[in-house]
Amino acid sequence: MSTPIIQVEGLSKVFGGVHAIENLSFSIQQGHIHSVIGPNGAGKTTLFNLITGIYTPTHGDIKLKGESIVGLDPSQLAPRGMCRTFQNLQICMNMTALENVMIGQHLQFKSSLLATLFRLPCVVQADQQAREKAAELMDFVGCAKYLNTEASAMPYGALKRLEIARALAAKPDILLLDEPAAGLNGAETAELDTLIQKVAQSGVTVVLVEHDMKLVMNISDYLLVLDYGKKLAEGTPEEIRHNPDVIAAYLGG
Amino acid sequence: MKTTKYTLALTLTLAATGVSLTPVQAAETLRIGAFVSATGPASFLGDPELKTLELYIKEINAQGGVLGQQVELVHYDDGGSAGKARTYVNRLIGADKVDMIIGGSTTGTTMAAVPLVEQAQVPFISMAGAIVITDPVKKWVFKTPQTDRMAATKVLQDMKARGMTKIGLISGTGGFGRSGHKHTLEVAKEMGIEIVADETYGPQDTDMTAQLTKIKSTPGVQAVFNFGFGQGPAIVTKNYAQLAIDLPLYQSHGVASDKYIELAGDAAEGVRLPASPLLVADTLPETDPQKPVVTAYKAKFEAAYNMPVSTFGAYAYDALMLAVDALERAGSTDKAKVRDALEQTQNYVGVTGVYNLSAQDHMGLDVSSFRLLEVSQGTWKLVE
Amino acid sequence: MLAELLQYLFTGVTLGATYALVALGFTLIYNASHVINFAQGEFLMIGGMSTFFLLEAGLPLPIAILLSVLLAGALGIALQKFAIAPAKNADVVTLIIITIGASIFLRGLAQLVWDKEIHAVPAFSGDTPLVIGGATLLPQNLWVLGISVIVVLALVYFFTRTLTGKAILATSMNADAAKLVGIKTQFILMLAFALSAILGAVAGVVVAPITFTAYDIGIMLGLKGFVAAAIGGLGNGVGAIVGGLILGVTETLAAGYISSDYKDAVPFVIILLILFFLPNGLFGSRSTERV
Amino acid sequence: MMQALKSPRLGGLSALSCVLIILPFTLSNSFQLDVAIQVGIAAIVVVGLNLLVGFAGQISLGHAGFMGMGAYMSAILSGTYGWSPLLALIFAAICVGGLAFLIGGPILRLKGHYLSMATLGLGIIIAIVINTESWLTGGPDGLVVEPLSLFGWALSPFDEYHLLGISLSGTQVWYILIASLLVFAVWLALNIIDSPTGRALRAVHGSEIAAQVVGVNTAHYKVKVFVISAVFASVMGSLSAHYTGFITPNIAGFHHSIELITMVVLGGMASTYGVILGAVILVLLPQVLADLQEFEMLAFGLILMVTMIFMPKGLLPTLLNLLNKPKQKTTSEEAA
Repeated sequence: MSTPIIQVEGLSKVFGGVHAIENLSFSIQQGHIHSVIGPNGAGKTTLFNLITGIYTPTHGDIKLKGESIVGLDPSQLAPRGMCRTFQNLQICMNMTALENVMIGQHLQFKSSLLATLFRLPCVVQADQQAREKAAELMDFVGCAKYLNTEASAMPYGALKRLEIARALAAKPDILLLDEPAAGLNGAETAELDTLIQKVAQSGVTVVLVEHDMKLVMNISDYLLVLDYGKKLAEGTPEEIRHNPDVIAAYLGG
Repeated sequence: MKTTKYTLALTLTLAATGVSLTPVQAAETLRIGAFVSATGPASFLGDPELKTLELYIKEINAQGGVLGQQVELVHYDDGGSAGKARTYVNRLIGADKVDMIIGGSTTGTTMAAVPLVEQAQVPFISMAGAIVITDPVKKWVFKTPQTDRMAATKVLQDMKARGMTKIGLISGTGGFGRSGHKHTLEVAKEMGIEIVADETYGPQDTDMTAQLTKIKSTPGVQAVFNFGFGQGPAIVTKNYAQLAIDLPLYQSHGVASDKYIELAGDAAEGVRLPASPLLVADTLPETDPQKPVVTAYKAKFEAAYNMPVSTFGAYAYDALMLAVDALERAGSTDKAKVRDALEQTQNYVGVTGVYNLSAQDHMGLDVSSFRLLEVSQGTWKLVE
Repeated sequence: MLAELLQYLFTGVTLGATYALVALGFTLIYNASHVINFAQGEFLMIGGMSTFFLLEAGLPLPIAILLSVLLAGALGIALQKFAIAPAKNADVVTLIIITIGASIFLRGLAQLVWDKEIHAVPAFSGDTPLVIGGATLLPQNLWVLGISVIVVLALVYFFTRTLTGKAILATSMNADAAKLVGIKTQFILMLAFALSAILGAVAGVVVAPITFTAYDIGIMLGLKGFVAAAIGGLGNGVGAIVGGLILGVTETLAAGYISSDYKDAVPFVIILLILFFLPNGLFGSRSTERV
Repeated sequence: MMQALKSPRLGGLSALSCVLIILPFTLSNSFQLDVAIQVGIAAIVVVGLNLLVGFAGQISLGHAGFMGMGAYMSAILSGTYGWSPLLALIFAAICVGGLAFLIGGPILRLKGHYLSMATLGLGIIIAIVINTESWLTGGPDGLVVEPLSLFGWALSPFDEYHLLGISLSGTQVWYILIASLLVFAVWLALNIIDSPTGRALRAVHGSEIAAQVVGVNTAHYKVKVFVISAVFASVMGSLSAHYTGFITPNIAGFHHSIELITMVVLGGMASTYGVILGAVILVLLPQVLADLQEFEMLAFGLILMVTMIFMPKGLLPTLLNLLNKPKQKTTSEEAA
């Protein structure tokens, strides 16, 4: 087994005396679809926020590809190959859909301020390429028909996929999806299911926080179950399904 | 599509404003332009100035106008901003085509206008204090108030006469106070008076006890001189009484109005200041040549506006009357002739003083035009 | 030496109490609607000017004050109803510009209805200074302090003991939830503006004998009140009071010990330093971003 | 080609140029030309300010401070110390940019009202320094400024110039200069907006956290745009000082800052042509309202309030929306 892409050791986060995450250790293997499940308030989103640098851990260490990333802010993690989406949509409503995806390509631009100010040919060219690439990505996630629509005019389900396109534009090695199916109907969820698998097949490690058990059990390679900030169980879908602790927690034990 | 829309929107706006900015030229009237600080931090100056101009233009017209023409007053409020003043002067010259300009309540607004009137060659009478306005002499620029330096001189002379050589100075940070501050320091040096404490307050400050406490605790202070206008000096006076500072307090001509006594109340008792004879109109000796002018202005202004006269309104009165006098002596509205007539004004009795202008002096007053007044029993008394 | 310091403190605390009252007005409105009301200073002006002119008209002081405070309250309600409520989905800056427009409008109205003169409202109980430890204090300074304390206590009582007060707090924390439990949020917002205007007018009346009053005194006092509220942390009542006192005292100490030229800059340097280290002011809630 | 004309870059710029070329022929006197120049100066400042406020969503209530610094540094260096005005202008812009860079880091970490408070404080401190150090700045009485000159060729509004056989007044030359600069500034602003940098800035406004997780160093971009807008203000402050020939601390004051931000919001945040419209209106309005005399303040306040209440997105975006609405309907019908 190679080094895990994410390794979490003894992680804790305290908010005003309350342990949102307590002494949590686990690892995520490259190429997996790895899901984090647990009841509401189990600390799933907090865990995401810790991994992606939005919160700083109270204790413990997080390693990305073997290197500690504790203390780095989110914008420093994207260059290291990590990207995410949000449970509450974080779409730039002041821009078009395409521009939102182009934001994701930010790291691939290397133009000086002077070139930008005077719009030198290299800027125009790079921009044109970015536009085409972003359009491809929108097609990939199934948002092709919204190409030049203002983000504020798009339906909720499409925005969810737009976030994924934006994250993919950053060419991540690992993608964290925070409840991508929340608020979607059955058909949309099925599309999402396919999309996530397509993403995983393209070689991107996917980490998923999700409530939709059907979706999770269907596509995950591995699961981590949280309860009150602690690890309740982990394993393959099959193992989790038969884990007595999990059954107890979920069936109100 | 978008192109036409932008063009349309922009042209429409511009066209609309272009129309409203084109003046309606009345035929056969003499146009006097004015820009004053009727609002803003210097409205203490500009408000009575504008009121005076409006009042007397009405009277002049009722009496048949000047040179057989009715006089039209075109006036703008610059709010104390030099930038706005500059634009309005441009408007007076370029759009309103006035024959003469009166204005500039403050030194800043006046100085912003100077290059424009010099270029356009329009006679201009300022109502602001600083020396720089008329020294060096600028061909088309005149002014009616005494300089701040004269006020400082008048006060320091009196201090010296009373044997005071170490004084505390407190001044406002507005244009008036800053200019007064500068000249007081210069004059004091020349006269051998030492400024041992030097404090300032902002134009909107509401309490000066801190500054006054500092002056009070400075050893050797024999008197305090406050240079400022607006509500500041009245607050200084009240704080002075509150702190029970037992030294003579002098104010500048910036508070030369009954309003000051009204605001400061009993605390003003014993305060001295240099001012035009306007405030003691009733008690002036009958022999004083200014008495009839001063009493007439005071009576007319107070009757029309139901508020006490101030020295500043008088600057506007003098400016207007000097202008009318020059126009009549020039016998035409020819700008060069009016300017020459203005420069040749001799023995003109105004409210502020008796004006004697010349090619070297575009203000025409000396220190003696200031009277030294003292507040006594709630009213002004001449100190002789 | 000590007398000097004491004098600076007396002055600073009086000044600070004034700023604190204005800052409390900011806080009330900010809490209820997340609007920074740049017209807050105008309520002080209206309190002072209206009292002066009602006195001129021959009314006794208490009645003049009462009417002025009511007038300000009505204007506060009008401001909310006609200017803030119709624009409730607007940007932060847009709302700032609307309140600036309102403040210019009220100033324009005041100079038209009343005048552009400076006026002195007589002190409530004479001008004879009291001497304490070598420093002096006017009876009116005590009025300012006393009324500030009463106002603060009344506000504390109102917010912790009355249903309406608690409703305002609930609305400020979560307007939607408040609506669900049956609180009439529009009424609550109007109430907050009215209270804030009344607060401003009370401050305006009580300081008028010291500072005088004129149609344009609101600009500077409003600005200082905003600074005080920001020092303390927007939306925090204790913060507003502490912020006001810090502002008043540093201004006076700066005038006394550093330079009266730069005394107005000192509070701004202080607020920049505070915000560099505490981006939400001294008592502002350190909210963690919800994503 | 038609497509290109519709873009804000080519279409907008050519429309703007057309208006700027036609405008002087419709103006009947030097005063109107002077007002046009002032509109131009203000417009360029707010085009820069709009990058910060409209696009990046960071409020600044202290921008007049930067303009004042530029104006005074130019005036003092060229007047008192005999520098060439152009050199002084560039040096001032570098200093103002440097200050914005140093102060931008800590200030721009603040959000919303705290940011407006901090920028307001910064502006006021600059204004107080200018007002107080009168030995250098002339204090509230103001400072006379030398005319703009380049290689010994002075550009005074009061002189006559002969260019290619055409005789022009100094004011007309100034108009040409400012109008060209306006077109140039708009071009620069559009270039920034329509680039990765511009998208990063707009993303800071739209969702700062989303921008961060895809690798946008938002702090860096906020400082960058703060510096750019400060430099715009500084350069125009310098030019305005040379043009008017006289400056007072008002140029750096709180009221001027408010005026600038009002132009941005009134005209339409995040709309480059909108803020120009805002500048046009705010410079012209006092001139139009001057005839109302004592009602001027009342009317100004009322206009400001009513416009913002009914057009919270600003004038131009609201107008364009109205014009576009019928069109959108047809496209959606077509789609359906």
